[in-house]
Amino acid sequence: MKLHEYQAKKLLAGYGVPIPQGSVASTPAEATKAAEQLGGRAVVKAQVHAGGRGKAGGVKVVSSGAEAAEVAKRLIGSTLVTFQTGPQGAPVHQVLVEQTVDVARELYLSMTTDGGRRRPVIIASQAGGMEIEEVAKTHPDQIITEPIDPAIGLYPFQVRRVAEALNVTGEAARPFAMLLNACYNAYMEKDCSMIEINPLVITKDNKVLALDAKVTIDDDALYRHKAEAELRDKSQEDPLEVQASEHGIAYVKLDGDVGCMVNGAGLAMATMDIVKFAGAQPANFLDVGGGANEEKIAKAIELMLSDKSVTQVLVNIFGGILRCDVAARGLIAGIEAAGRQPRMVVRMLGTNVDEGKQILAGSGLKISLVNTLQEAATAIAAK
Amino acid sequence: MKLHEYQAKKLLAGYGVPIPQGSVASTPAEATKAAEQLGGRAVVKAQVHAGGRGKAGGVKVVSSGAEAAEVAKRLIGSTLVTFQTGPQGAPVHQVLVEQTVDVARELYLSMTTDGGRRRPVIIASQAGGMEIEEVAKTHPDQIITEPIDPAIGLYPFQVRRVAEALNVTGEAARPFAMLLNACYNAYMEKDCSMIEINPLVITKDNKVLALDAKVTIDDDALYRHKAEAELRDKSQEDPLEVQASEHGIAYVKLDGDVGCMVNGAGLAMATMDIVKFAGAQPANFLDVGGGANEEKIAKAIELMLSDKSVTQVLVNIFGGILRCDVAARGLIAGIEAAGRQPRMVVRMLGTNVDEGKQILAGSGLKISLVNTLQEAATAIAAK
Amino acid sequence: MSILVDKNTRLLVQGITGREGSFHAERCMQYGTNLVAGVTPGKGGEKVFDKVPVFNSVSRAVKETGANVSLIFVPPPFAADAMIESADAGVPLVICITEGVPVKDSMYVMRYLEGKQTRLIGPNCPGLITPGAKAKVGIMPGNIHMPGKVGVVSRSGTLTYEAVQQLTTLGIGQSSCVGIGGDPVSGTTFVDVLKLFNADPETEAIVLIGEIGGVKEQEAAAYIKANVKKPVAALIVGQTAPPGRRMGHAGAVITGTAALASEKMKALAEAGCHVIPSPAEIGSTVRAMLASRK
Amino acid sequence: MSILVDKNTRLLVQGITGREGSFHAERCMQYGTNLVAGVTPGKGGEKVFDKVPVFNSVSRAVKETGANVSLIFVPPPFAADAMIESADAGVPLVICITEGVPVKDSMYVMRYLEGKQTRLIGPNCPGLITPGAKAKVGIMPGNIHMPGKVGVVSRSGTLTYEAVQQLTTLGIGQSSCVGIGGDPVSGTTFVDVLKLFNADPETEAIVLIGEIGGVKEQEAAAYIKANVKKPVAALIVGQTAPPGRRMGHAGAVITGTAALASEKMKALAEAGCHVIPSPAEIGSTVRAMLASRK
Repeated sequence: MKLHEYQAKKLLAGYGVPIPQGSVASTPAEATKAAEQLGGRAVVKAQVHAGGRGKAGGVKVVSSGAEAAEVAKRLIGSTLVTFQTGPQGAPVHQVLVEQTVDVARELYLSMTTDGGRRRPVIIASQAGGMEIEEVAKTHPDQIITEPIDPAIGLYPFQVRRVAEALNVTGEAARPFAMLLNACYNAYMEKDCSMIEINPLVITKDNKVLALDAKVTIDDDALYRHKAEAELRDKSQEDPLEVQASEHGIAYVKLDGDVGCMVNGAGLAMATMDIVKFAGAQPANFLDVGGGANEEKIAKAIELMLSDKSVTQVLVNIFGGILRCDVAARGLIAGIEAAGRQPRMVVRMLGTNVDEGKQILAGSGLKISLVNTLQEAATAIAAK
Repeated sequence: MKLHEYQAKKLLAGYGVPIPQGSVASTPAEATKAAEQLGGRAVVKAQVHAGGRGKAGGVKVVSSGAEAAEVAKRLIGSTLVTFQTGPQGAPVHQVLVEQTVDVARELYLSMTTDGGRRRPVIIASQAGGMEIEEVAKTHPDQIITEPIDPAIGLYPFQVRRVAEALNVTGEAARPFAMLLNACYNAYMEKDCSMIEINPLVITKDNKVLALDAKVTIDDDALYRHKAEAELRDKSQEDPLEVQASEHGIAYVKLDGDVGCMVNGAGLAMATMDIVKFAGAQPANFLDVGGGANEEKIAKAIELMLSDKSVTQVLVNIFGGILRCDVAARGLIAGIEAAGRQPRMVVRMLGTNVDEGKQILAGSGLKISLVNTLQEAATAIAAK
Repeated sequence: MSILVDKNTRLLVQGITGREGSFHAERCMQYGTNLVAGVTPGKGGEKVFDKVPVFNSVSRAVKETGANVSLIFVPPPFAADAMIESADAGVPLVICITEGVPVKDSMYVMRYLEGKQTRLIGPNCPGLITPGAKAKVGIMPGNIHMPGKVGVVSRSGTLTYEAVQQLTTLGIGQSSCVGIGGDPVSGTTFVDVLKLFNADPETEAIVLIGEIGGVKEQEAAAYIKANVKKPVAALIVGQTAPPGRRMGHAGAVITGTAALASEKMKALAEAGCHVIPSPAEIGSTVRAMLASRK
Repeated sequence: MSILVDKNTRLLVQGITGREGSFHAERCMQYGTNLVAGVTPGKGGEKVFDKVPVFNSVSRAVKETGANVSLIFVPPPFAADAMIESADAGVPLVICITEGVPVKDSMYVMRYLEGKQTRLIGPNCPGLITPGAKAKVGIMPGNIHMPGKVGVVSRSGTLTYEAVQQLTTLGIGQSSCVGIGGDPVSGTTFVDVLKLFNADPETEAIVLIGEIGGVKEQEAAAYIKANVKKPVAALIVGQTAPPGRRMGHAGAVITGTAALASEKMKALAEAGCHVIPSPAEIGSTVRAMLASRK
C-alpha cells in the first residue's frame, strides 16, 4: 500500500527523520493559512501516488498566502498526469504546503527488500533528485547498496560506509546516521516494502532533511498496522482494482477486450500470453488466487463484466486448493450478478473437474468448454 | 545492578507484566494510606536486595491501615537478616504495601543469559515459591529451560511449550503468553542479566500475576539506561564495595587480615588461594582490572587500608595493559592517602617492571619486594 | 530415488484441523503419502481421518511419530511460527503452502534457517510430488501426474499443473515436480532444485517454468550452463505483460531489464536450454527435446 | 606451525589511535608482529609509528593491506560494531581486548558469527602469542615468553602471564599462548583451542588454566578425555573463594556444584590431566609431567 508524501513524512518523522516544516491543505483557505504560518514563502505540492509531479506542474513555489491559495485552487480537484500515472492521471485532493529550503546537496536514499539476499538493503546515490532507474542505467557505479542483516540490525560501520560513499562528512555525519537508523526502524517496525527519500538534502547550514518521501507498506502485513491501513487513499487507484483487492482478487485493467479470469498469477500470465499469441488482446489480468471460494469467483466475474470493453471471456481454472465445482458455481453466480454474458470460453481442470463441468453443463448458460490451452487460444481467436 | 522488588515490578509492568495493586511506603503514615487504598487488607513487604524475607519476618499480612503502620514502623529503619544477606543483614528503608491475592497455583519463572548457549533462556518450574537452586537439587526434572534465539526473538511455539510444561491452560494461557513476551522484551531492551518472578501466581479467577519479582541489570550496560542506573540503592551494598565499584574496582570484603591487591580476576583468585595455602586468611578480593591507571591503584590501596582488619598487604601486579611503573606510583600515592602502612609484600612483573621496582625502591617505604608467587606466600606466612 | 519426497516420507501436517489443511491432508493421504501426524495447538490427543494423531506441538509429533516432512496450512499471521517450530524440532523438509505471509516474517524465518539443516520450500507454493513413489506433499491435483523421468520445477502453482497436464497427456511421466513459490523472500530456489535433479539418477530431463520479475531465472541459467548435462526445457510466462504493472504477486514485478521475459529467455537459451515458445507448447517442446536425444 | 598467529599474520589494530590501542599496537610491532594497518573512523589517511597506514574502515584496510588478523581496543560501547565490522570484511581471526562489553552486545555478535568463517577470541581477553614466530597479538608482556613446545590456554589475563613466567623461568618454552577471556558470553572456547593444540605438531603438551564458575572446564575435560593424547596440566583458581560471591567478572560466579573448583579439578583429573595443586606450582607440575613422558 502506497502512502502520500505527507503521510510518509509523518510516519518517518515519528521515528526521528527530519522533515521540512509544513502542513497538508484540502482547500485554498487551508493553503493560505499553511503558507502564512511559514511566512508566506512556501512550496505547494500536489499529493498523488506518483513521481514526476514537478515536470507535470504539480509542485510550485509561492511567495504569499494568496499565491498559495491560487495554486491550491488550481491543483485541488484537478487530475495530474505524470509519466508514472498513465494517461488517465491521478486525482489531487490535497496539497502539502512546506517551507522552502536552502539546499547545498541533493542525495538519493532508499530501503527495500532484496529477495535474492533475503535482507533489507539500503540503496543510495549522490545523484539525488533523479529517478534511480535512470541513474542505474546511465551511472550504475554511482549507486551503492548496503544489505542489512535482520538478525542484528543496522550497525554503525555500515552507516559510516554509506556516509563515506555519499561523501557526507563533518557536521552532517551525525544527523545522517540518525536519519538512517530512523529509516531502518521505521522500515522494520512498519513492515515497509520501500522507503524512498529523494531528494535527501543537506542544507547550507549542514542539516539533513527528507525533502520528498515515499513509503510503501507490505499489504500482507497491514493486519498488524491498523493506523497505517486507515491511510489508504483509494481515489489514487483504479476503482475496479480497489473493489477487486477488497475481495482479495488481484486485478489489473488492460487495453484489450478479452476478459481473462484465472487462478494463480503464473497461469494468469500464461493465459494472457496465449490470448496475445492468438492475435487477441487481454482486457485484464485477473488472479482469483489459490484459496478462492464461490463468492470470490462470483465477485471476480461480476467485476470483470462490469468493464464494458470486455466482449468475450476466457476462464482458465486449474483446480488445486480451488476446486472446480466451487469455481463452476461461482462462475454461474457471477454471471447472474453481472446481468450479462458475453461469449465465454471455459477451460477447467484438476480437483473435482467432472463435477465442475457437470454444474456448468446443467446451468443452461452458453459456455464453450475446452480442454487445453491451445484449444482455448483457438476458440478465442475464432471470434 | 539489583533492583528492589517495587522497582522491578514497576519496570516489568511498563512492558505489560501484570503485578498486584499496591504502593511503596517510606513511613508508617504512607503505609497506612497505602493499605487503606487497598481496603485495609494488605501485605507489607520489606524492600531489601535479598531473598528469604518471609522466614526472616519481612513479609506480613495486615487487615487495617493501623496494622500496616505498626508493621511498617517495625520494619522501616530495621536491619533484616535473611539466609541471603549474611549475618550483617540488609537495611530496610521502604516497604511495599500490596493487595492480597487468592492464589490458585504458584509457579516459578525466570530469564537469564546462558553463556554456553550464548542466548537468553527461560527457566520455569511448577514448583513456585521455592528457591530454584533447591528445586534444581531435589527435582531437576521439574525444571524446564527454553533458549531464545536473539536473532528472531521469542516465538509463540516456545511460549506454548513452556505453558504446556507448566500446565497453564484454558483462560490463563493467553495472559501467560503476554507476560512471557513482556518479560523477554524487558530483558532485551533493558539489558537484564536476570528477571525472576517467584512466585508467578495464577489466581482463582484465572489471572496471571507476578507476586514477587527480582530484576538484575548488566552493570556494563548501565551507561545506556540512565533511568534505571538512578535506581541503584547503595545502602544495600557494603560501603567499601560501593566506593570500589565507583572507581571501577572489583572488591569483595572477606573475613581474614591479609589485604590483597591484584590486577586481573584470575590472578586475584590465585593470590587468595596462595595466601590460604600459606595458612593465612585474605581480608578481601580486590581486582583493579586490566586498564587501571595510577589514580585507580591509589584508590584501591586507600580503600583496602581503610579496612582496619587489614594487618598486612600482598600486592601482586603482572603488567599487561597495566604498566608496573604506573602501578608503583599508584601504590605510593595510595599509602600516602591512607595515612598508614602495614607490613607490605609486593610482587611485580611484566611491562616496565624494572622502572616500577626502581620507583618503589626510591620511595623510602618499607616494602618487601619478591619475585615469585611462592616467595610471596612464604613472606606472608612468615609474619 | 527421485527428489525430496518418496516412500520414506513421513508426513506431518501443521494446521491439519483447519478447512484447507484437513482437505489437502486427506488428499495427500489418499494419493499414497504416509501421513503420520497432524499438529494443531490445543487439539493434541484428537485423531483425524479416524487414525492420524493430532499433537499440540511439532516437537511432540516428531518424537512420537518420526515425522520427517512438514506441510504447513496455518493462516498467514501464524506461518512464521509454524515454519520455525518445525525447523526447531529438526524436521529436515518443511513446505509452507500459506499465501500472504508478510515479507518481514519470511525474512526472519530465512535468517533463522541460515546454517540449519532444515530445507524450506515456500511460503506461497503448491508443494511437491513424486508420482512414482505415490508421495504427494502439496495441493496439486494428484491424478494429473504420471511416474516418469522428467523433473519439473516452477515458481508458479497452477501453471505447474498446466505443465504436468501437458506432459502426462503426451505420455511423458515425471520423476518429481516442485513448486518453489512466488514470494519475494522464500526458501528453496531454482538452483537448489536443479542441483537435486542433476544429481538424481531417476531424472533424465528437466522442465523449468519461470516468470517475469527478479533474477532467479538468470541464476538458474548460470547454474545450468556450468553444471547441468541433462536436457532442460524452459518456459517464461508474462511475455506479453505490460511493463511496470504488478501482476498478482510481488515476484512478478518488472524491475529492470533483467526482469524482462526476453532477457530471461535469452539467458536460458544461451545456457543451452530448449526455450518453450508458448505456454501451450510445454508438452510438445519436451517431447521434441527428448526425441532429439535418442 | 603453532596455532592461529605466526609469520603469515598481517595485523590490523582497530582503535589504533587511542591510548591503549596505540601503546599495545607498538608493543606488538616491536615484538616482531607484522602490523600492516590501523583503523580509526575519521582518521583515514593518517599514519602511526611513521609507517603504518590508518583507514576509516576495516573493509578498506583489508583491501589495501591484506590484513588477516584484527585486534580490537575500542571502548565498550563500540566494541560490538568493531567485531562485526571485521567479520563483515572477512577477517578470519578477530581478537577483542575490550573489557566491559555489555553481554547483550556480545550475544548479538556471537549470533552474527554463527555459520561465518570468522573466529573471535574475547571480548575481555589478553589475546594470544606465538613466541617462536615472534607474533604477539595482544597485551601480554612479550619478554616473559620463550619459544617451545607447550601450548597454554587460559580464561584469565594476568594469570596466564603468571603461568608463562613460571614455565619460562624453568626453561620450558611455549608454542602458543591463548587467553580466551572471562566474559559470560564470548567467542573461542577451551575446546576450540584444545582442538587446535591437539592438531598442531609443534605443540607437545598443554597447560589449561581455569576458574570457578560455569561449566567450560568440564567441557574441556570431556574433550580431553575423548580426543587428546598429549599430556595436559590443568589449574583451577578460586579454590578458596567463598561460595556465592561475585569475584571480579561474571564468569567467576559460583552457580551450582559444577561451578565449584573441586568439581572442575575432579573432572580434569578423571580426564587424565595432571592437576596443578597451587598457582605457585604451575611450572614445577609441567616440568614433572614432561619428565615423566621421557
